[in-house]
Amino acid sequence: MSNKGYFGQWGGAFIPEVLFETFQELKEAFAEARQDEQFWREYVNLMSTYSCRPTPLTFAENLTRHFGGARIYIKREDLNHTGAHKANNVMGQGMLVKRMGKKRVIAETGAGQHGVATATMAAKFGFECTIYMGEEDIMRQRPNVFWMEKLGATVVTVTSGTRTLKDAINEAFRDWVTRMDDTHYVLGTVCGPHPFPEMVAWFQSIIGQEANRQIQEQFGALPDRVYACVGGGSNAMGIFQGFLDHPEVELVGVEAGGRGLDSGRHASRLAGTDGSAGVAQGYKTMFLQNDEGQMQDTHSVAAGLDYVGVSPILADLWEKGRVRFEAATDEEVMAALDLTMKKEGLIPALESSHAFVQAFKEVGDIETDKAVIINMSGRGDKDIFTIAHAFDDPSWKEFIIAKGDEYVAR
Amino acid sequence: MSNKGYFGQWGGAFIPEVLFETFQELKEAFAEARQDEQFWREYVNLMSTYSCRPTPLTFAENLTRHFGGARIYIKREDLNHTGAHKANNVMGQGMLVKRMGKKRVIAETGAGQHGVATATMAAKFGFECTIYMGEEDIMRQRPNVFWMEKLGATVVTVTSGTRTLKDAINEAFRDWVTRMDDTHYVLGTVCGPHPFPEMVAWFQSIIGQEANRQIQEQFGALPDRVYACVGGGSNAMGIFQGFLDHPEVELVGVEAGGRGLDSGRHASRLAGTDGSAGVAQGYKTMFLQNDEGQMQDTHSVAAGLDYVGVSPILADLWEKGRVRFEAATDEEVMAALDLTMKKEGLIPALESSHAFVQAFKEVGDIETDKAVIINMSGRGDKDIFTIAHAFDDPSWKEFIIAKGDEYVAR
Amino acid sequence: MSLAEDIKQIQSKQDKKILLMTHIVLGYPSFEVNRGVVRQMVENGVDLIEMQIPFSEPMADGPVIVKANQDALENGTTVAQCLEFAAEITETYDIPFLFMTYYNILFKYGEEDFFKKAKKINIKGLIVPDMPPEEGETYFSRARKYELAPIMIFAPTSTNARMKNLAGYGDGFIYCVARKGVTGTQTSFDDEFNNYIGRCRQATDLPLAVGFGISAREDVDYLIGKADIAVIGTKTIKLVEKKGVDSVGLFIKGLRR
Amino acid sequence: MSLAEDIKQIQSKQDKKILLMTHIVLGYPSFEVNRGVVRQMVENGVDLIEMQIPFSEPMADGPVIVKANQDALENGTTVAQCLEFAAEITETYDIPFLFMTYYNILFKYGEEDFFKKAKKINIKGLIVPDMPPEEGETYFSRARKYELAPIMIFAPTSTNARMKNLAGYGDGFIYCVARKGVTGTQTSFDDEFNNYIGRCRQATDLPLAVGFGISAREDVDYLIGKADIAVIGTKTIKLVEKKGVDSVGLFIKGLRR
Ligand SMILES: Cc1ncc(COP(=O)(O)O)c(C=O)c1O
Ligand SMILES: Cc1ncc(COP(=O)(O)O)c(C=O)c1O
Repeated sequence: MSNKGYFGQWGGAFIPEVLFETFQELKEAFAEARQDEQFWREYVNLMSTYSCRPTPLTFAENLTRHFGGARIYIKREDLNHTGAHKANNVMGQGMLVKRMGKKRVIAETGAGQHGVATATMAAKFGFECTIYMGEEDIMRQRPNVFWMEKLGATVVTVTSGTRTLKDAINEAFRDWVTRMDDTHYVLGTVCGPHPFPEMVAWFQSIIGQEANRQIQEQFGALPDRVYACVGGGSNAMGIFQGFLDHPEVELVGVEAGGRGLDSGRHASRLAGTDGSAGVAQGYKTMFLQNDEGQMQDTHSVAAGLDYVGVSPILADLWEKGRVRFEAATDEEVMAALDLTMKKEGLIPALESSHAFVQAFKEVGDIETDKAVIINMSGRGDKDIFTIAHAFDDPSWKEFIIAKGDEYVAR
Repeated sequence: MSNKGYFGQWGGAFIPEVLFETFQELKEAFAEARQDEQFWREYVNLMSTYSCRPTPLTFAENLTRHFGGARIYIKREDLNHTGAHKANNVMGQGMLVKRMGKKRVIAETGAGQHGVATATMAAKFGFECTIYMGEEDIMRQRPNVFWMEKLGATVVTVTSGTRTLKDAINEAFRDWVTRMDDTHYVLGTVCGPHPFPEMVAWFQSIIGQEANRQIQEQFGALPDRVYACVGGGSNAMGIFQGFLDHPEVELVGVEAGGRGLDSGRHASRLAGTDGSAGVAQGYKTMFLQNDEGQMQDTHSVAAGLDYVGVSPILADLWEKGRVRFEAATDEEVMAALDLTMKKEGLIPALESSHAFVQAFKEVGDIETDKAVIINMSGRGDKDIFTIAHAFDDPSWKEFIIAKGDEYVAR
Repeated sequence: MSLAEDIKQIQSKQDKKILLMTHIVLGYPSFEVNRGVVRQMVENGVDLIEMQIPFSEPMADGPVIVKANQDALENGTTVAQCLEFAAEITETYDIPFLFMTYYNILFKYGEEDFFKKAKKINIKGLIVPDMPPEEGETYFSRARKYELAPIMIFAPTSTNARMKNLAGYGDGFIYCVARKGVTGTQTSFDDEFNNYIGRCRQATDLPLAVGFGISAREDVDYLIGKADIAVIGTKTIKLVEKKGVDSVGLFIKGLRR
Repeated sequence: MSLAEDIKQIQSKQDKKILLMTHIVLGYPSFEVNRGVVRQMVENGVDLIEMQIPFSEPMADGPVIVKANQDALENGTTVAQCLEFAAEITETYDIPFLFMTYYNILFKYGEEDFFKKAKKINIKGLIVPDMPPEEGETYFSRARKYELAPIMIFAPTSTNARMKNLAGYGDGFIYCVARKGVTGTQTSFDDEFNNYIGRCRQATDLPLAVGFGISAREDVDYLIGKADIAVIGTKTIKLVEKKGVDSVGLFIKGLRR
């Protein structure tokens, strides 16, 4: 990585001048923290007393038997406090904010997980907190909005653009350029201008460090493949970093295939051929955009993967052939989720279920004395409205109708 | 504890003859498991790879500062897989079921946590699973019903009696007397006929073992007081067992005060004066019943505390003065929940919030160089419908009305 | 006269191939209806009647009786009323009456007082499905003291040894639960049942009553020679619900040739 | 003639106390309206016009311009159409026109091609708020090559050293963002602002344009003597939305005595 935050040809910091000094300060604070071994120790301590780190690595015995191939291990980021890996990044940035002496945090959120995590961190650290969330995502992830508000955060509905994650990011930047003095923008994934990709990747690397140690303890060797879903790419980068130095471990990133790669209704920037290089939201990466550089409307059943860009670090690893990219369709995702619930009693988030899809496609063809790891980035509780809807659950619908009537009646 | 499962004058096994042999078998299996050190080791291993044990002990810095008294530590059972301490008991019983060679499990559930935990365990162990749940609780805890079904369990709505937990227990027994050969009844709390109280207490003792070790590591001494909510009493017994041998640690059980101890609308069997000795649901304890022995309709905002009986072990510890009992009203519970969310970024279940209420009442009066532990038995996500309702959240209502309309329209 | 003696007398005097015991839930749908039903039963030859004192947690009962318990309580039925009604009935009719209920009813009334009272109003025995011998030290000694037959229950899951043990606590007759499960579902009388009832017979000299799922003449016929008493439970409750009090007589008459 | 020369000429020739630069979003609400608005502006004395090529992610813009960008794109506005329209306009009017847009528009068009094209259609400068010098090696060398002024942006958060550094990359004029935040909200001209504009003046010899929140004659007046160009952005867009194209002329005329 160069001084300017490039990974191969990807990354950089295409930021408005008004934020220049803010980024200088952030880069310095981050560089100092990174130098300071005490900082990382405190971070690990915080994550192990406030969240549940190390999160377990679970051997999925039934799924392994079901597919009859390599042993399937699942890294349980769902057991983090607030229910996803997002907590790692957020608590780390919270510590940095404290170091910088700022008093207010803002964040964008798609699935709502990053918003809940940020609101939680803000409560814990005593920061004021505003969360930007696209109107469409609010509809998909209403429970998370409720919790953010109860945690004391202000949730701002973003109605511009496609009303999803990218627009929430724009809106957060608009807030930041107004209040950079007391405010830190807690970006939720390994995207955005330098130093965000590097910083978020650093905090998330705790996943991979643990997973590497755990798989060796439990399985006795490194895994053959590691699967992670890729929205912005933070959970994927988190776990991949534990295995990047081991070329024999194949790393597989799974993007949102939506209605299918040829449907135009997906969010696959690297898998498939619809992505192209571009510069937006402050960094250079592969975007889903038209020929003139206008960002496209993406689609995924998983709000957290429904994003036009992707981590510049992953774009680089993709270009270099170090990470293979695949896509999982909405339909495949629902089937994998169903199987995982019934076989293992685990409820992966819709985002995470994408990683399960690809692993399920491949694992039967890998020798039984090998292992793979699936990163379960979060739990599916948050997705109840989407999942119940997708499964077309009649008694859930009845329940909601009755509740609605009850509220109308008053 | 006598051979017949008495704790002082409380306990016993008032079971129909048809279950006599089943209980013999269960007692033997349990006694063997208990003898077998390997069994406990496997249990701990399962809980640390499938759930997230040891669960953290979190220092609540902001709450401590807010009340200005003893240091508040929170035992994080909410971070268990499925979101509550119920997982401990259920996974333990699952291991026993496997040992006994049975293929089907049944359970009652009130808050739905035990039902979800049991459905999860059944998926993991490959058991068939039926969950009995009172109609009123189904209305209060609909998301949990959805997840149980998706995990492969059959959820049976119980419409007899008061349509809450006690009736679900009766219904589960009715199933059990029909299919005891292949079926184990996974009772969810430290109640019911011997050996259930002892068995559930044993599995839950993992909480107290960890908490004792953790508080000494983090605080350097034992706590002054330990607070836990008491429905059936399993989370309380779980954590109390870590400190029972230390008379200097005061143990405080917090029951559901509902609309107030004089309102007749509560579920306080030991706090207050409404409880009296009785025999029902297979065991002898303090029940909320009328003069003729008919069980009363109890009330609590927390479905998991809304139960007529209480652990015979706790009844004994109460009688002996080892555990102090208090009650928290619905109103106090909502306030404590709100404060805990905003100050610490933690969302305790409504049940758990009862323990927070009592700790908050007392902690300011304890010296600052002392510590207390609150057992956070579960997370509040499951309670979204109840909590949003209780906080009278307008945007939540709008959302539900809109969703309902959407479903009606189709 | 003790219940055992009563039964012997009925058996010998009337030369019946099998006795009939029926079941009512006190206060359901009302004591008035109970009164009519008992009359129909007695007049049509029922030999013993068990009267269930309703309890809020009837754990061993099936849906029909559960609902009857619940409705009775919702109608305001009290234990005191049940005892009063029982006193009236035992005065009126000259067959043995038993109480069926759950242990908490005795416990809260006061075990000693309950036995005393039951004895006083000429109740002959008690069926308490959640009172196993292990829990019954005072219960069984009081039953002896007040000469009220503690009816023991055999189940298909009981081992031979267990049956012997249970029989030692019992008096009057043994209630043999025909199958696993709760009251109110049909039992299939097959080899397994025959084997079971044979085991029951081996375990005790007390008369055997068979209950759970007996609802028609064929069931009663089948039990002749195997058991001493056929117990009709849920069936008459359903009958009264559907066809009213007056239908009971004909039904009872039809159960035996 | 370069933009810097243009500006000098305008300043000297017309002896204006301050120049006016206005802003339009191409394709919003339509090119037809753009055409009318530009005419009104030029005829009423506007000195420079920045034409924003719409982008789907206008990160540095406020709600009014964001919506304009979005609506323009929804109307089907393409970069190609914008370039064509710009060519027509620069042909028609004899004042300097600039492009304002985000970097991805250039990047996808091809940076070299974009500069070449812009030069060809007589565009005088480029305002690209997400192009800092650190990212602009090729951008700035191409700007020099094609003699298109890369308008540098100063912000109140820029240090003196940073301003000097930025000025070194710039040409034509410096765009001084009047305050923190995005386009479209009122700026309060106070001591802090004066101090800031003083620092800007110190940092460069290039003319200073002040933008963000300039919407009335008082604002323009206030800038006289402090800055060389007053930039009217959001205000005219709102004006056209509310009162139509013809209201622009009067408004512009009223901005300067
Ligand atoms: C559970 C979960 N997994 C994955 C993602 C995708 O983000 P990333 O690719 O940064 O891990 C999200 C985003 O919200 C998420 O909530
Ligand atoms: C989170 C939680 N806490 C507490 C309880 C009460 O049960 P117990 O007293 O057995 O811990 C329940 C019961 O469902 C529960 O879900």
